[in-house]
Parts: sequence; structure tokens; C-alpha cells
Amino acid sequence: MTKKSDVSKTVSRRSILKAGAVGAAAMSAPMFYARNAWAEKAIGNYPISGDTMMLGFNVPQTGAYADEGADELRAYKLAVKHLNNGGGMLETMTPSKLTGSGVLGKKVDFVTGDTQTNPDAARTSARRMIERDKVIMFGGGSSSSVAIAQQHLAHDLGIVFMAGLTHSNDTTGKDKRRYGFRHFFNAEMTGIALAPIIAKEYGKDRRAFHLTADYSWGHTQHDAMKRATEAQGWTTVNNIMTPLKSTDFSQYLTAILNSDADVVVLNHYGKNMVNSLSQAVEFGMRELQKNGKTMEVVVPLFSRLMAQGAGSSKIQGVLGTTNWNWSLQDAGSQAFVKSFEAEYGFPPSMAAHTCYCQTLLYANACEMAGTFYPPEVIKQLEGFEFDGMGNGKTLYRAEDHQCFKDILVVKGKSPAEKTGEFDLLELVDTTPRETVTYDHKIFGGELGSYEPS
Amino acid sequence: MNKSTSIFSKYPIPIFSLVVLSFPFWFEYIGGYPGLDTKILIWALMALGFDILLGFTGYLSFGHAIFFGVSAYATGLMLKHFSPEIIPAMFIAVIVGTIMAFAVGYLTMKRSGIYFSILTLAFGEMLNSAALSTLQDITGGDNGLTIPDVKPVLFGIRMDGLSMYFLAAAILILGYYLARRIATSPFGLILKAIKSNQERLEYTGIDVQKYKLGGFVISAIYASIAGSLMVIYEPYVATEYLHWSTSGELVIMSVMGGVGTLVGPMIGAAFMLYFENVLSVPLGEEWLLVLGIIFMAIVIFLPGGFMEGLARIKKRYFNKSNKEEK
Amino acid sequence: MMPNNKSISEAMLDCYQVSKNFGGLQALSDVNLRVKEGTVHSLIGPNGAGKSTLLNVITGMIVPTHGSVVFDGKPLGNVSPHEINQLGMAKVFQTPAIFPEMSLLQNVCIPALAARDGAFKLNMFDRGEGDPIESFAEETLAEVGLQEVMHSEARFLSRGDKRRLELAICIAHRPKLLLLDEPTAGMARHETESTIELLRKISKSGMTMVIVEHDMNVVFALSDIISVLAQGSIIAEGNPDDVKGNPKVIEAYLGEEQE
Amino acid sequence: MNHIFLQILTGLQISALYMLIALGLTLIFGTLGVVNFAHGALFMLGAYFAVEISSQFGFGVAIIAVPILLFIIGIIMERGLIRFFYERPHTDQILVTFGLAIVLGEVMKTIYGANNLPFDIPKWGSGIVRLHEYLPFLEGFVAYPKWRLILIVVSFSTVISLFTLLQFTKFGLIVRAGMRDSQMLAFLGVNITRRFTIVFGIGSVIAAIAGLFGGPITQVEPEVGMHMLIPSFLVVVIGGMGSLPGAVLASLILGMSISFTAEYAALQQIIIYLIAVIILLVRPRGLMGKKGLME
Repeated sequence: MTKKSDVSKTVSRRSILKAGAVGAAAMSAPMFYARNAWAEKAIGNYPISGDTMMLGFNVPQTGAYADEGADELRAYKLAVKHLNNGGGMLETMTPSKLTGSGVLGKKVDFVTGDTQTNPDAARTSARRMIERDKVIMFGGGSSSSVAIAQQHLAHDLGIVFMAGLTHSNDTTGKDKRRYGFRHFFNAEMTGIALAPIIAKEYGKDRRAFHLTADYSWGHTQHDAMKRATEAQGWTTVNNIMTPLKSTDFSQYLTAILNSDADVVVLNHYGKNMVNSLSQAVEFGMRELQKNGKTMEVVVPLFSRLMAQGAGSSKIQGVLGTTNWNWSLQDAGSQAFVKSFEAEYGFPPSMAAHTCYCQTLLYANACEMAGTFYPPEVIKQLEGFEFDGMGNGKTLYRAEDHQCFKDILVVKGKSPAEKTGEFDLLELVDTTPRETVTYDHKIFGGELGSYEPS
Repeated sequence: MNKSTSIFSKYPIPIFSLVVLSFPFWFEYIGGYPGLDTKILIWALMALGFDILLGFTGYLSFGHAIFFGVSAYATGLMLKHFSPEIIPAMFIAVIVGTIMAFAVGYLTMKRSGIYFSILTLAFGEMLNSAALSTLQDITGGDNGLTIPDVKPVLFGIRMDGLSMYFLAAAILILGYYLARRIATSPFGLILKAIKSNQERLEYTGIDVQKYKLGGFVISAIYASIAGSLMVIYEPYVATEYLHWSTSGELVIMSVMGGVGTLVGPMIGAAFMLYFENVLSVPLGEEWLLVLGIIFMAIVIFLPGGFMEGLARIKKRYFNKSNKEEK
Repeated sequence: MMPNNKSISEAMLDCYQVSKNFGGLQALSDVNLRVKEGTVHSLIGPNGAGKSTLLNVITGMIVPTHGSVVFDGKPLGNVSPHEINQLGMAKVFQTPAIFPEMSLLQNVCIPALAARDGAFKLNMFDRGEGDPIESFAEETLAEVGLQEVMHSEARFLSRGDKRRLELAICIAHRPKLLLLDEPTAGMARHETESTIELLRKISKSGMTMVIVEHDMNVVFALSDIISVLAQGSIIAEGNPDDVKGNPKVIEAYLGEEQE
Repeated sequence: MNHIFLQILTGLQISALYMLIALGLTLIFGTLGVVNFAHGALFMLGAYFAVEISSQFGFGVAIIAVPILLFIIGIIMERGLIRFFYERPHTDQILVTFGLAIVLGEVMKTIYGANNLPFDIPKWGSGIVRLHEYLPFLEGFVAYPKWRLILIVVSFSTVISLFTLLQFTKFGLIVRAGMRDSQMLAFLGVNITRRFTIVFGIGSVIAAIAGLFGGPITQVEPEVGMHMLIPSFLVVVIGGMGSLPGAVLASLILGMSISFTAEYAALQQIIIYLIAVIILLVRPRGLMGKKGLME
């Protein structure tokens, strides 16, 4: 950075700096910007000065989701590498304007931050990326509250936020924002995809007992599963909200034993899920006979990292949904897995996959818009339909910024079936995109304006 | 305090004001960024108030987040449902925080030592659970209280960036001035006597219970103002504001900086946030480990925190020069 | 039954049929103690006689099983320590109770404030420095001879000086009644003597004192009246000479020695 | 009948783990006067060692090796860090051990990652026990995990052993005397320091037992120590700082209240804090606390 701009930055800070940068950019590249009338307005860190495009990867590096965060970061680094040098899904993604030599002629670079799985810490970290490191887009995270907190900040500051792993309906429902995008699926889709399959496997006359993590994601997941299974003819016996910080679920499991339920639905994620699933198995809930049927355990949201934490002896035969799994055979997934394995020596998680895709999708939208101007990039992403990134043909719905794609229903493999440390999930069925597409109006919420006030 | 004749002890308020007001202009040269400076001031304000409780009376509260959080929610709800004008929001928030302080203080201040700490922790955790679960229709649960498209204003002036910074700075400087007044007042003297020998104080004709409650409430008012400023700075309320770890962080800041010195806890707050958000970046995943080690080292070798460190440095270098002068 | 009004007006402190039972152990039984205004009244007796218990009953630390305590015409009972203090009673503890981390001046300012401003005053923005209370505190320190070191921290004082400081803390109230629990315990000879001088000076100013003491030199040098406690009861009372010759007293002490 | 019986069993089982951790915490506090916030971290270390050793050599070896390892670690901790804090304020003790807990947790995270390590229950302890076959008053089919029953037995045996050790041995006599007045004992020429070090080791051994038998239940991850610390610390405070019977009683109260409020989410989340508040407001020093300690 030149000395002059340093001084101006110090004295005037954000607003004046922006104006100055617009002027400087207009002088240095009149041809390019003159073509676009909208370029006159500075939003967030647009226009970019210099020849690098800075991305911010805000992932949990400490706390309960640190391993997922680490995997997300690996994927991000890989995505940056591919954007600059080609490779990976760049070869399979359609339609794609990505060149494999940067984005809009700029080299892609990145900064990282720690969300600590804490919305407040995540926002402070995101601010650093935005204010100091001048990122044009940021993303990541491994929980919905963190994603929602960040996408509100993103909208306020005019920086596009490409959410990482977040499964709550709220992210693209009542808390959706114009500047926030989600590639990951959500609780509603899980319900729609999973209910018919568990009804087929376990019968239509089942009595379900839910244990639900007492936070927003848990509530939306419970709600979705309840509606979807009841539509299949199941009865919901009871639901217990379990505190987010629980480690021992025995008191709730005892309540289930005391009831006449014959299916347990665990609306838990992360360590909650590992604990509740392990303990449910320990309480004999997969062998007991109730109402003349064998008791079953259902885990709506499955992830390979969680399965690893629980151990395959616990997860064998348990049904659930997942966004993506490394064993998928389509070209996009294979390209990603191959380059990930070549880089790190083991296959990526679904959190890594969604973060990788999000980065590419954003970069591609910039190429398609021909500018980094956020409102134009957002318009390109809205309603964008693509293929070749796993999960088949996928649509970024314009109304709520939610991706719609085929949903994978998986089953845990038994210790005997698995072929390696990471081979834990078996694909049972794929629910087509059309089936899981729901009306965006059911959750309410407002996207807000294209230009932050 | 100490009898040193440094410039700071001669002109504490002007020098403090100078540092605070110039802070955003040099902060960027040490890796800081806009926004973090404001956050540092807000935490410093809370740490300053906390020192009136911990530093003066010696009561270690693990529930100070209550006042920060409750006031943050009150401010958030006011901004969202009433008006983006911050005066009524702050006013209501501080009132709510103060009422809360009287209630919690009245019940917990009857106990001392660890029993007091645990009682405050218990109240804090109950409120946090309520915000997360029972009251989530009001608080937004773990998603936090989102306040979309509300831009807080003070008399029509939008509070963001530098204007927000200077609002926080003005309040902090006033807060520091008042804290110093309290420290040197008869009231402050009696608060310090509580830490020194509570039994003697009771047999000296002082209604210790009332003074303790007074100190607790004053300290809580600082936290309430800080909580309110936090939401004005960023119109969003995280449930973490009510979590015991917020109180815990406050304790760590105070101890790192130097309990009972007023300036120390503020330095501690600045250091913590600077470390967490700037120094942590190159350290990556290990930053918390490094912070833990630094924290342990300070407790072991510098029980008086940074302020003791400064005093030792001063002693080593300035005493020498004093001798030479003599 | 309450003592008649006439006796109240004469006595600064009146303990009427005070009994205290600690889980079966009778520490005090039917103790009647009357301390007249302006006198130095000593409580003596062998170990375990109940002197400290009686003192604690007077200061409200212990609630008696039976009986009542009337101080300056007001019955005490279920009154908190600071209220008793505000009524005009101060106590010097057996082990010096001071504010160790504070300067001597501050140590004395606190009771002076309590005397001036009452048990609680929200004077958090008042100037501490330059308050007239400081010169008052300084005078009080001068009375006990600690004026010169008034800016140093109390914890660095010698044991004897800590006692003097505590005395200064107690008299800074200008209390009506000063209770002293073994004021010379653990002191060297010359310290004891100067303490006697000091107490004599204070008593001359008209302050009523109750002293619990082992050292008979101190007791006989200061007391106007001595009450002798043994096994929870007062067995003798009178001026020093009366008590000296009382066979009951000798028996009580000898009885202790034989054990 | 079944319903209440199962709730009681669950309550017992929840209190069993709290009891084990709280016991070590209160023992160390009662004897050494140190508030050890790193006690949860000792539990976590115990659980990690248990996973590692039992996956290599079997659970049997772990039962022997983990307590020995933790005993050594406890002694190192006491000699290397804690003893310098005997004379420091309790606040400093809390803070330094809290710092240590963070450091130990982060070290384990660096080595093993933040994700759970699967801890498989050994064959002899897995499966369920059909209680209705043994207890005639139960109707129909009532089963409970074997491991949880083992945990209850282990926990109560540990409590009884500790009481026996303190009540009926010379070592215990000295330690108990030391709990009352350590200066006097030092004056009498008893080497109380060495015995106190051993007490710290014993506290760590109890944490190891908790890790061995509680690890499969709480899962093994870096934050588990912190998660267990707060409720265990509440147990200690409710029971009265430094009181062993108090800790046992308090953990039973908490365990039962958690079990019986399972279906009332709003109450369940705050129940332990609510009980803490009520007990501390009624009884200033907890159920069996002594005056003057930690005030």
C-alpha cells in the first residue's frame, strides 16, 4: 500500500477512504468501470484496490466444532488454489465462467478468523476481515446462530456472506438476508426427504419420541420432522427439549423407556448427537421390543465427522440425511475428493464440501457479473442453476437464497461393512430436488435491499 | 495509590482522555481495525465498573454478565420495537440493569467468598437458560436478537464508525472520572475497608450490607451502560452476553490488568480483545493455548497484573535515577 | 421483669440476669452487671469463667439464652453490630482488628465518618482529601501517639502499635462506652505501661470503659470497680481493695491453679 | 412403579459421576484449602488416558494404569504449581487452576482434535440388564444399561473406601487433624506437607476413576472437563466446601432433581442453579459447610 493511502486511512477512516479509493480506481482503470454505471457507488469493500481479491474464511478454530472448522479451512485453501491455478470442480462445474487464473483478472487471496462457535466472537472476527483486511466476501461457520449473526453483519456492511455449515430453517427463513447465501440443505428438506424412507423401512404405524436440542436449529428440525413423519401416519408421543450443553442424556432416555414410543428421533447435532446416539444405543434402544416392534433410532442430520466420533458400532443401521458424502461417484464430487485427498491425505467432510462449493459459486458469480459490485454479484447468484458440484442439478433460489438439490438419505455402516476409517455412511436413497422444494413463504422473513442503507 | 510523581498521577484525566481520544488514529498501526477500538472501550467500561466491586470490596462475581446482558437485551428490544433513538433505549436499559442489580445484589451480597461467587454464577446461568429457552420468543434464542435495518441514532446523528467511537469514549472518560471520584470519596474508602477487614468495619458503626449493595449496584450500572453501548455499536444481541464465560472473561481481564487499580482492568480488557482478535490470527488454532499460558504466567509471577509489572519496571529504572539526583 | 427506671439512669450499661447456654454447657448464669457512667469497670476471673462470653453478649455477637442488656437506657437485643456501635459502644478486640492494607489515617477516618455521617451515606462523589474529617483523624492519632506514621500502611506496625491504632479507631467515634478485650495481651512490659497511661488518659476524658484483662497490674492500675467472674457467675464485686482481700476470689483463682 | 424406579436409578447414576468428581474437589479443598478448577481437566485427562490405554492394551490394563498415571500427574501438579498457592488468596488459586484447565484442554485438542474419541465400553460391561428378572416388584420389561449400574457401584465403593481411609487409618487421622488445624500439626512435628501431596494424588486418582468409568458416558473430548466442572463445583458448594458427606448428599440431591425434572425443559435447565440458590440462601455455608472457610 502506498504511503499516501496510509495517511488518508488514518485520518479519515472508512467513509472517506472509500470515496478516495473510488476516485483512485476510477482514474487507474477508467475503461473497465466506465462500462458499468453502478460502479460509481462504493459498497462495503467494493471497489477493490490493488490486484488481489481478498476472501475471509471465518471458521471455528477453538471450541466444540474446531475439527469441522479445520476441515472447512482445508477446503477453502483448496478452493483458492483452484481458483488461481485451475483444477478440482473448476473442470466439472457447469455453467462456469471460471478461468482457473484468478477472478476478473485478480489473484485470489484469503485471511482466516476464529468464530469460536460464538456469534459475538464471530462478528468481531468478521469485522476484522472486513475493516482491516478488506475482504470482498466472507464465509464459513459450523452452526446456525453464528451464520445468522454474521449474515446480518454482512448485510449491514455490504459484504457478501457465503454461509458454511448451517442447517436451521431460519438462515434462509425468517432471518434471511440479501447478502447471505446458503448452499447447505436445511431442516425442512431433511424432514421431507427422510420421512418417506423411514416410514418405508420401519412401517407407517410408529410412535415417535423426539429429543430436541433446545436451540433454534433443534426447534426447526423437530418441527420439520414432526410434520413430515405425521404426514406419513406416525404418531408423535412426546418431545423433550434438551439443554444445548448436555453431555448425559440418561434422564431423557429414561423418560423414553417409560413411554410407549417405539422410535427415537434425535434432533441433535455435533457432540449432542454423538452423546445422545451413543447413550440411546447403550440404553438398548436398538434392540428393545416395544408395541411388538423393534425400537429404532433416527438421526435426521448425519455427518461423517459425527459418525466418526460416535464410532461405527453405534451408528450401524441408523438412518439420516446428509448434504454430501465423499463416496459419491459423480464427476464433481470425484474431482473434489481426488484433489482434497492429494492435498491432505484423507477425504473431505460435508462441511468442507459446502465451503468449497460456496467459494467457487461466489467467484463464478463475479465472473458472470463482470464486476465485484455486490448487488450485481448477488443478482447473478439469485436463481443461478448449476451442475457438476455433487448432488446433481442445483438451484440457488432467488426468493430466499437457499440451494435446492437432491438430498441424500444415508445409513450408518457396521464395523464389518466399512472398508476404512472414513467409510462410515452408506447411501440408501436420493430424494429428488423437486420433492424437497418447499414454498419459501412458509417461513416468512425479508431479504432486504440490494444496497445496504 | 502510590506516591510516585509520574505525569499520569498528576494529570490522570487529561492523559487518559488523550490516550482514549487518539486511540483510533494509531490503533491501525499496531494491527487494530475500526470497530475493535469501540469494542475495547465498551469492555474497558465494564472492566472499570467491575473493579469497583472486585478491586474495592474484594467480592468476586461470576454473574456480572447478568447486567451486561439484560441491559443489552433491553436496548435491543427498545431499538427494535420503539425507536432507533438511543437515549430512551439506554435510559430504559440502565433502569432495567439497576433494578436487576438491586434484586441480585440484595440476595447474593448476604453471602461472601466463594458462596457469593457461586450465587452470582447461579443467577447468571438461570438468566442465560431463560434467554436461550423459555424466553426465546422475545430474545431470539441462540440465534440472538437480530435487529435488521435499524440504525441507532443520537439526536438524529447516526451512531456508527467514529461517531460511535467517540460516544463510547466520552462515556468511558466520564466513567473513569467518576470512578476516580468514588475511589477517593469516603464511600470508596469504606468499600475498600470491606475488602480489608469486614468484621472490624461492622464494629465501627458502618452498615456494611448497604455499602456492599451500593458498590454492587454502581458496578452493575457500569456493566449496564456497557451492555447498552454494545448493542448500539452493533445492533445485535448474542445470548453469550449473558453466559458465565462473559463474566469469566471479565475476571481474567481484571486480573491480567491489575485488580483495584482502575486503569489496570481497562488495560487488561484492551489486551484481551487485542490478543483475541489481532494476535490470535498468526497463532491460528493455538491462540487459546497461548493465552492460557500467558494468563497462568501472570497469575503466578505478577499477582498484581500489568500494573504491578509497570510498577516494577518503574521501580527498577526510576529509583535509580532518583538516587542519582539525590 | 425489668430493672427499675432509676437504676437505668444511673448505669451506662446494665446486664440483667443474663444466662447463656452453649448446648448444655452453662457459660453464664444469671449475671447482673451494672457499669456506671464515667467509671472504668474491669472483668476478671480464671480461664473459662465466661468473661469473653459476657463481652460478646454485650456487643450483640451472642444472643443470651435469658436476660437482657440495657445500654444507655436502650434495651439491646437482636441489634446488629453497627447499630450497637452507632448507639455509642466500641470494642477493642483481643487480636488487633484494624484495616491492614490501609494507611493509619484512613483507618481512623472510617470510624470518624461513621460517627459523623451515620451507618450509611451515599457520599460517593464527595472529596475525600481535604475533608475536615482528616484533621480530626489526625488529632485522634496524635492522642495515641501515632501521628508521625499516619501515612504508612497499618500492616507494617508492631503489635503494640496495632493495638494503639485499634484504640484510636475505637475512640474516634467518641463512644460512650469502650469495651476492651485484653488490651495488653502479648505486650512487652514497657508497651503495657504506656498502654496503661494511654487508657488512663482516655478514661479521664470521661469515657466509660469495660476491661477484660488477665494482667492484674493493669487491672489494679486502672479500675474503679472490678467484677470477678467464676464459672459463669459474678462472685465478687467492688473497688480494687475490696476484691483483693475477698476470700472467694482467692479460692476461685487457687481452684484454677490446682487443676 | 417402573417409572419411579427408573427415575431413581437414573438419578443415582447421574449423581454417581458428579459425586466422583466432587469428592476429589472437596477432598483437596478440605485438606489443602485449594480451590482446584483444574480438577475437571484431571477428569478429562483420565478419560483420554483410559481411551488410549484401553484401545491398546484393554480396559483391564487401563483400570490399573490410569489411576497410577493420574496419581503421578497429581503429585507433579501439586509440587510444581499448587503448593506455591497455599498462601495466596482463593481467587488466585481459582484463576491459576482455571488457566491450567484451559491449557490442558487445548493441549489435548492439539493432540487428539476437538472431535470426540469413541470410547467403547468393554465387552463385560456392555449391554443391558433385565432388571425385572431380579426385582419382582417391577412389572413387565425393565432394562437398564449395565455400564451405568457398574458406575453406580464403582462410585459408591470409592466413597466408602475414601471414608474408610480417612476414618480408620493413621494416615486418615493425621489428614483429618490437618484439615482442622494444619499449623498445629506442623508445630507438633508431623510432616503434613508430604501427606497433603499424597492427598492431592488421591484426589487425582478419584478423577482417574471418574474418567475411566464416566468417560464412556460423557464422551471423551477436550471440553468435557469444563462441562463437568461447573455442576461438580456446585455440588461441592451446596454440600459445604470441604465436607465429604456434604458432597455426597448434594450430588444425590442434584442427581435426583435432574432425573425427575427431565420432562420439564424450562425447569430442567435451571434446576441445579435453583437448588444452589435456595440452599445457599437458607444455609449460608451449604448443607454441611464449616464457618470461616472460603468466606
